[in-house]
Amino acid sequence: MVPLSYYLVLSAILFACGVAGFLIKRNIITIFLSIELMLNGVNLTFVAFAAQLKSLDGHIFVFFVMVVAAAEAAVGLAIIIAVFRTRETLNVDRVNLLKL
Amino acid sequence: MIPAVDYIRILPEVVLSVFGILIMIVEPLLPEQGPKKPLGVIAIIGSLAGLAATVYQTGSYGSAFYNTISVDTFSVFFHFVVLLIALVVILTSFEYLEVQNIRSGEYYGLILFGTVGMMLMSSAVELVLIFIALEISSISTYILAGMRRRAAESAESSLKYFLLGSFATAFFLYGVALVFGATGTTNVYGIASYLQGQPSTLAYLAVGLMFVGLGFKVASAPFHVWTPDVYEGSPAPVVALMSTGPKAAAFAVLLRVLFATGAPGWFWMVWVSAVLSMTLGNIGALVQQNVKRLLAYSSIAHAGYLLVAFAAAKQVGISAAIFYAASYAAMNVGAFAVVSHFASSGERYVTLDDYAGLGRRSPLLAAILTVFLLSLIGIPVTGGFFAKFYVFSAALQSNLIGLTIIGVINSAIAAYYYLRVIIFMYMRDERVDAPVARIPAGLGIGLAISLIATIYLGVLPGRVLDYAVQSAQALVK
Amino acid sequence: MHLWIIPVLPLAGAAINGLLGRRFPKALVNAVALGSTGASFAMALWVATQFAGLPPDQIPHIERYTTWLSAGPFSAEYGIYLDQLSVVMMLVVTGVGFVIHVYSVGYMEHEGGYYRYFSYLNIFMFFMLTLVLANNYLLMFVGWEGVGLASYLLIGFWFLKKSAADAGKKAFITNRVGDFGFLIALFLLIKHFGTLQYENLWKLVSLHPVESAGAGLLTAIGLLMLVGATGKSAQIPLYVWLPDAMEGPTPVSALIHAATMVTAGVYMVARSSPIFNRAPDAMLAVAIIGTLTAIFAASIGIVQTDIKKVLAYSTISQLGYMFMACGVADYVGGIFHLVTHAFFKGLLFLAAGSVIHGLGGEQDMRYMGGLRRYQPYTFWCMTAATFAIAGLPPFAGFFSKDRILWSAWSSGAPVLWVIGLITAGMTSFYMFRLWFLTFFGEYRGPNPATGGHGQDTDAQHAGRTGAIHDAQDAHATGGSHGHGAPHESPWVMVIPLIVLAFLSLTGGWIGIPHSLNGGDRFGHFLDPVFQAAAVQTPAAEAAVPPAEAPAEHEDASTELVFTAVSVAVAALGLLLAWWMYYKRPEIPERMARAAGRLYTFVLDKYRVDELYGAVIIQPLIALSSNVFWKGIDRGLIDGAVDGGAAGARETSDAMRQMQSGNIRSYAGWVAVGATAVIAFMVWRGLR
Amino acid sequence: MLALVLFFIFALLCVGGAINLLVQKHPINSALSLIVVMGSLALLYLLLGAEFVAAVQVIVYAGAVMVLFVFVIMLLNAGEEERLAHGSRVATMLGVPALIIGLGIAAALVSHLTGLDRIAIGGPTVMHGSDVFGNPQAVGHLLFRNYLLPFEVTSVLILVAIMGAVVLARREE
Amino acid sequence: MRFINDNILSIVVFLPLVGAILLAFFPRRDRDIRYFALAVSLITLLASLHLPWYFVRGDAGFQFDEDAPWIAHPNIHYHLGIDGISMWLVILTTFLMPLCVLISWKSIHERVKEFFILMLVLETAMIGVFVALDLFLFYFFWEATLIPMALIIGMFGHGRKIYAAVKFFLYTMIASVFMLAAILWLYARTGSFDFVTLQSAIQNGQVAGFGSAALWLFLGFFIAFAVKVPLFPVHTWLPDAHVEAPTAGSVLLAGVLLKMGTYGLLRFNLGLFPEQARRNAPWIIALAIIGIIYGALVAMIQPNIKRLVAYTSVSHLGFVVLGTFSFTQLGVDGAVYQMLNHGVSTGALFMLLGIIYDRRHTYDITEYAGLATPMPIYATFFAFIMLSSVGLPLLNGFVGEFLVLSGAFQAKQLYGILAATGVIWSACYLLWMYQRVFFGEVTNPANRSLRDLDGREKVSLWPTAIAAFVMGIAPMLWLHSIDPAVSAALRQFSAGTQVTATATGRAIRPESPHYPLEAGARAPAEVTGR
Repeated sequence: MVPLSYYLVLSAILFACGVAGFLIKRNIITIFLSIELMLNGVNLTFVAFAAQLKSLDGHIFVFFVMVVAAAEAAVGLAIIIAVFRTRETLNVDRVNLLKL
Repeated sequence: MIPAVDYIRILPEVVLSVFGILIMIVEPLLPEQGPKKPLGVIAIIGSLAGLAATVYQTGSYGSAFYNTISVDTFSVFFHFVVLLIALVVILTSFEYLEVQNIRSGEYYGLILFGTVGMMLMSSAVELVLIFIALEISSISTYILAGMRRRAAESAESSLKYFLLGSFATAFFLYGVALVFGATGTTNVYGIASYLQGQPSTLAYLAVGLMFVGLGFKVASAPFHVWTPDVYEGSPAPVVALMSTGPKAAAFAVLLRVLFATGAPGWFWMVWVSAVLSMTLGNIGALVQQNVKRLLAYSSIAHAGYLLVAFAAAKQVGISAAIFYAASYAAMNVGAFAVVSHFASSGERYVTLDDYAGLGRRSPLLAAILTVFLLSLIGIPVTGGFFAKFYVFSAALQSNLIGLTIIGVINSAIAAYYYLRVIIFMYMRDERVDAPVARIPAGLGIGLAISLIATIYLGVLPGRVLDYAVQSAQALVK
Repeated sequence: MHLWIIPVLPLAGAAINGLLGRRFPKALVNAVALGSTGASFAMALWVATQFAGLPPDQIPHIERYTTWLSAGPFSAEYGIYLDQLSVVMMLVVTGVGFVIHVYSVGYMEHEGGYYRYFSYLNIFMFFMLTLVLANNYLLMFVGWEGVGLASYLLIGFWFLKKSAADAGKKAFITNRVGDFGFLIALFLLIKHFGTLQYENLWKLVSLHPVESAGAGLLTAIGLLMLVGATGKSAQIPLYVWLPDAMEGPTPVSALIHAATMVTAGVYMVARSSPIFNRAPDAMLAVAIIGTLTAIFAASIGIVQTDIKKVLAYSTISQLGYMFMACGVADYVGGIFHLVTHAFFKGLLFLAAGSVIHGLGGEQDMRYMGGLRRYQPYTFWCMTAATFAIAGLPPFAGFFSKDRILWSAWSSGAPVLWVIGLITAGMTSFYMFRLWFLTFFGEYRGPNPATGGHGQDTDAQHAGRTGAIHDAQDAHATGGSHGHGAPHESPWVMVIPLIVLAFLSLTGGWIGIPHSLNGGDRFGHFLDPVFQAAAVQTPAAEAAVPPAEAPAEHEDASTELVFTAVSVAVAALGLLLAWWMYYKRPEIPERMARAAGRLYTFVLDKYRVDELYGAVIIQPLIALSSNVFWKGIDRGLIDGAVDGGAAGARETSDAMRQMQSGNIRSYAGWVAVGATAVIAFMVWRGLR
Repeated sequence: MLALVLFFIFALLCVGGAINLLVQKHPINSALSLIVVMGSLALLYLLLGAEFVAAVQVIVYAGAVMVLFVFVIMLLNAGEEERLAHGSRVATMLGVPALIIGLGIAAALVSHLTGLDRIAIGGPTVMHGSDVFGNPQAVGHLLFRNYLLPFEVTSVLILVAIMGAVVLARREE
Repeated sequence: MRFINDNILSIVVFLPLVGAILLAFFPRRDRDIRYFALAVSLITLLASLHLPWYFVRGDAGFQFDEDAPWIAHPNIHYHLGIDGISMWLVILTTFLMPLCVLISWKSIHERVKEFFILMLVLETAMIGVFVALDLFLFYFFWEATLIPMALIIGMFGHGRKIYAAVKFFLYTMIASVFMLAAILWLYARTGSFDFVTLQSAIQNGQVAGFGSAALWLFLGFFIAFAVKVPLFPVHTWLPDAHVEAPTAGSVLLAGVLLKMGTYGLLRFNLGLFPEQARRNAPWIIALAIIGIIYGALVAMIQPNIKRLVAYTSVSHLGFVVLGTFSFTQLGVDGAVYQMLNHGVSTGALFMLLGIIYDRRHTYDITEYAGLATPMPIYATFFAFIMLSSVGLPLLNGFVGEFLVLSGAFQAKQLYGILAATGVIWSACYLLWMYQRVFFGEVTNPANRSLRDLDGREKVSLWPTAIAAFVMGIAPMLWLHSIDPAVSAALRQFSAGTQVTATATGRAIRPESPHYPLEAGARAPAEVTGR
């Protein structure tokens, strides 16, 4: 039997790692991965709460999150490709034409 | 089984989706090199049909699909706003697409689908649906932002918008998750019933996180940083859309999340965010040379004014916010429409220097832009004036004197940079090398609509305001 | 009696000439100008006869026409107040004014802006008449300012000449300083009596006790009025404008700066006698100012070489006499001297003008002399005037001046009398000096044969002729004067001289004192005005001797003695002048050299102008331009404003650094915001 | 007891994967470590009785989506990420606040959820077949009744996504 | 007739706007445009003359009242009305407008259409400010004057026109937002923007929390108006705006816009917050007096004629503020009258400066000398107007100054004395300037052959000259209607200063000979009292 808070803390840590990844990674794709990591953290929270509340809404939500994540992945990667085409780089720090 | 009336309650969305699909079917049938006008026409018809559907909808208020959406004056109001925005944007895009050669099919399709998302955002009362609708509108705008595929700026702005957007979405989602945990439901009114009495710490935290997500969408400080870059890089008509449509929708969501659920403890959060947005937005705009960027900063500031109305909370505050959203949409779409026309191919002419002497080269265009700018300043006989006026009077009615003072001073400072544009247009020696094409029909109609809207809201705001008041009541029923 | 016609006639003349005159031929301009003034003179005479017929209880005769302005409780109206005093003034103004108009026809014949000149002159007549006929102080103030304007315009008539323009400006502004005092006096009256109408005011003032105890409301009012008077009547300290005012055409000097306008101050004091009678301190101040001015100006007049300057200072000094008289409550004497002075000083100026005219613009006495051969009529008229001003019997000046000296003595302030006497001596000295220098000895001017000029004459001409040429519709012959021998002036100029000469001879006879077995008809005529004003309470007796005092019989013998003394003094002056400037002409130079510094100091009019310049004007300009404008306006306020704007722009620039363009940093900001929000919400939640 | 052990195993796997994602230089490694995270999450889902979700997690997420990632990484043959001087100092500094967020949330939960600590979840119930509340049948039932509209709306979302992918990724002719 | 009386104000306000809209559709034939604009302004003038014609003199209340609900909530009414004070300001506006059109006939030769459209729009806004009785409506028009004026300066000005325009705009804008805040506060507490309603509500103490906020509200309004007047420390926008503005702009700016400030002070600061007004009067009066002297001194040493005249405005408007805050019948009457005078004389002065600018394109005094020789008629007009602005009796300036000063003197002798030095200063700066510009030899060859006034210019100058004269000799034509309105405005101050306070209540009988005695009958008591 596992205390709910353990799950929540775990998901929090995952989310935090995602945020950290977004901030410190330079490769666009890796950054995108960190976002996925954040989403996973959220999902865990949903599922944990669902288990606690014995309500399936959480599961449904996770399902939709996954769908959205998939869609985002498609679009996002397309965008990354487009950027790569114009800039020939995947380093975020080089993608700063627009500033100030 | 699901009653028929439920379908009426999603009729506008359905209609728009149908037209969107229609466009995608028609596009390949058109000759490769031939004019893509028909698609635009379909899109226009689509949005008009959507308007008609919305009108039809007003007959049958109520919730549908197991309380996932609720059609009330509030949502209908935003339906109208969003649809009109879409209509004007489509009209504006007519020439633009050809000038920039952007693929019309996807463009119009995405606008229509995005609009569907926005409309759903305003009518959804189930966080799942809100989330998905949000994503629809966001993703379609991400793509639209990147549609000037030859321009590195366009791609970059698209990337920035996308990455940061999903980043913020994650926060929003986390908030939702915690709400779910705290209340056991994701239905707005369900949540409301749970949040009676002493809400748990979890609820506070959840509200905070959702505010982060939505604050990003409405570009309120400190979640505004993306705005200038994205607006600068994206195609002007798309900016017209994304600076008004998703924003209005996101504000609608924010209204629902904060007020319909009776969420706790957001006041100071909103207060600070409002002050920051107004100040940072206006200060930042003071020295901008690029008109799109300038308007981006101004839109941040306007988000701030809107949040002032939020802080005012009461009925008056909500209705003021709603009215503000409407009039802001009217004037901003108009302004960007002018910008997009003047930018011409490759968006070459977007700096203030390019606007020098516009008053001589194209008096009409300049005059129209002037009206929109004056409205953004908040000069009488324009919607912007009344909008600000209501917002601040609402704030004062709930005794937010400090916030009001900060607000009015900000609006006075803001006058400077809008005035700068006017000055360049009328008081600087003209630049001959920035030609102005004659105003095409589509753009003309689009401008006319937003111009009329702006003036109408400025002279006879009575009816719209009453409607806003009703919406506010409907929201917190 | 429709008195309003009297002032309005000249106004009409002015309007016609001013608006249409530039297209008129000279004759028509003359007709309009002279016609209007002549008519108003005639009307004045008729009114005087009518007035004589009025029963005492209908005096003063008041005509009120309509309200001029009214605010709340206060109101002022257009109205005319006719009593003996204003009748006298009216007659003097219209009469002398008319004569001088006639003279001007000749004098200005060759000048440009002919119509302009006459319309100005008429405007002056209008305002002067308003001043003397007004039935309330506000209307008087209208005239008061108006004559100031007229004199500004006329002094600056040759506006191409910088000195002339400067003089005009100086006159106007100096007068303004005086008017400031007058205004404050009016405000005090309004505040405490609520009205400026003479008849109401006198009633209210009469309720008022005499302020023998020292300063009080009336004293304040009186002193402030005195300030006004010193401005208009060129008394210390505001006399400085009058000498410069000689830049104007000579007839103007005669009319405005000798006969009429400058006496407005005297008239005002006399008119306000009810107030002054109750403010002994104020009266004392009047007397002192007058006396000091008299001797001060006379001392300057002794050394001046410009004929008009001499006359100017003598005017100041004579006005001093009038103030002295008023100061010792002998208003009749003051007015009497005003009248006679109008005659002989007007004449002096006109005569001087005719001399100048005859010499083609020469004003420096050192280049005159022996003119009695060239200008016999002028000479004889001048003679009459000189004797009159010197106070030698039986000329007009004798009676008035003598009366003033006597009342000065009997007012119980002998020092006034002493100073007055000395001044009388000086007066006769410098007047005869002028007389001898101008008409006796040899002609020292440029030799007709060579047609050459002295240095200053050149300067003089440069100014004048230049003026004449450039003034619009300039007259070709303008510059042609000054060449050729001195000549007598045309009849149109000579006749006025003769008229005035006659008046300066006989003018005094209307006021022969009882001591000389005269009837003092003038005194009797005016007394009612001041009787009414005089204070009945015993307390006041001490302060103000009744105007009758000089005429009381036991004093008659003493009075005779004093008369003799003053005549003697005058004669002394005559002799001295004869000895110095006729018998031994070289003496003055030696004396001047002996006096050295002192002489130049006096010659430079005690450097008062320079003093004012250094103490008031320069500092003021420096202050305004360096401190106020450059310092506060530009530096402080605008600096703050522009600085604020710049500051905002810099803030903006600094803030843009937030927009590094780097996605990660943006995410960073979002994260910061989120952190803040989370921290805040957790804290809220735990509370 | 067993549940607790399992939880800790997979939890550590998750965290380890996440940390690894951060520290790895090459994106491909990061991607793989993310797959590890997802896999172990799937097991945790099972532990919580969310069979359907667990399945979808493995099939859709760890499967399809991540494959897409790996594919793109290969396509663009992204190399080691290089660190630039002009990179965002702010962001690197803010890596820390990110953790603060995490700790903040954690603290909040722990402080608040003292009650929830006692609520034990998951456990042996997992193993019994069909009556588990998270089985596909139950989910499906809910999904196609109460959440019909969102489900239908996702079609629009996916349509948009497809269009986007097409319009953006297609090579300019 | 009835119909006209009920709608005359709306007609007067919106005629110019209609004209402007029509003008927008005109072909760009400058000549027609000019004539049309002239016609519109003349018609407006005629229409506005209806007001004094049918104005009921004795009645101190608002007349030609129009009140229609505009917006339900917030409860905004379209409420117009005039009293003796605002009526004349309206007339002043409509009177100056045709002259402005005439004076810019030639000097504006490009973008003529825009220019006249802006002018007409501006006219509507200005008139609106004076007739609005609903605070919202007032603010509405108030803000509406801003843009046209700024554009007129910026588009048709010269030199640092943009700096001037921006400075003008921001100064006024920033100041007026404080007024907005105050208005909103009042609305939040009373639910009404109506001036009359608010006034009575405040008087009867029905406004919750008014006591604590009163000062701030007062200041809110005051700042907005003080900048517009402009009062001493915040006057620096005026010289710049004037120097760079085109002639017509300057005329309207000095003639009307500044009056909006003083009018606001009188109507709102005194009308709504009498208590605060009295409490704050001392320092405000101090500022006014500083303005009078300071403005005059700074004007005196200006090398630029137009800047000089601009500073004289600071000085003259100081008189107005002084009179207003003396709270005495004379003072306020004078203040109102002085507004009109200043409008006429300074307006005329700016027209004259414009005329010379058209010929020589410089305002630098050193460029000019001896202009009286080539341009005698011009010089005469200039002298006349100058004298009226110096305050020569029988010309308009005197009446105003005299009333203001004596009013101030009643309030506090020191005020009167200090301010009265103004009569000296005004003589100094104007005469000095006149002498430098017009007298002496023509030194600058460029001035030798200057044209004198032509017919159009004469036509545009004569009305002002005549007005100056008539206002000087027959002020009662105006005071008859001003006086009751003022006494009504001052009724709240009846506890105030001595002589007038008792008099304000009483209906005035100007031609009654004895009542000055009544006023005076109290004199001895006071004398002993002081």
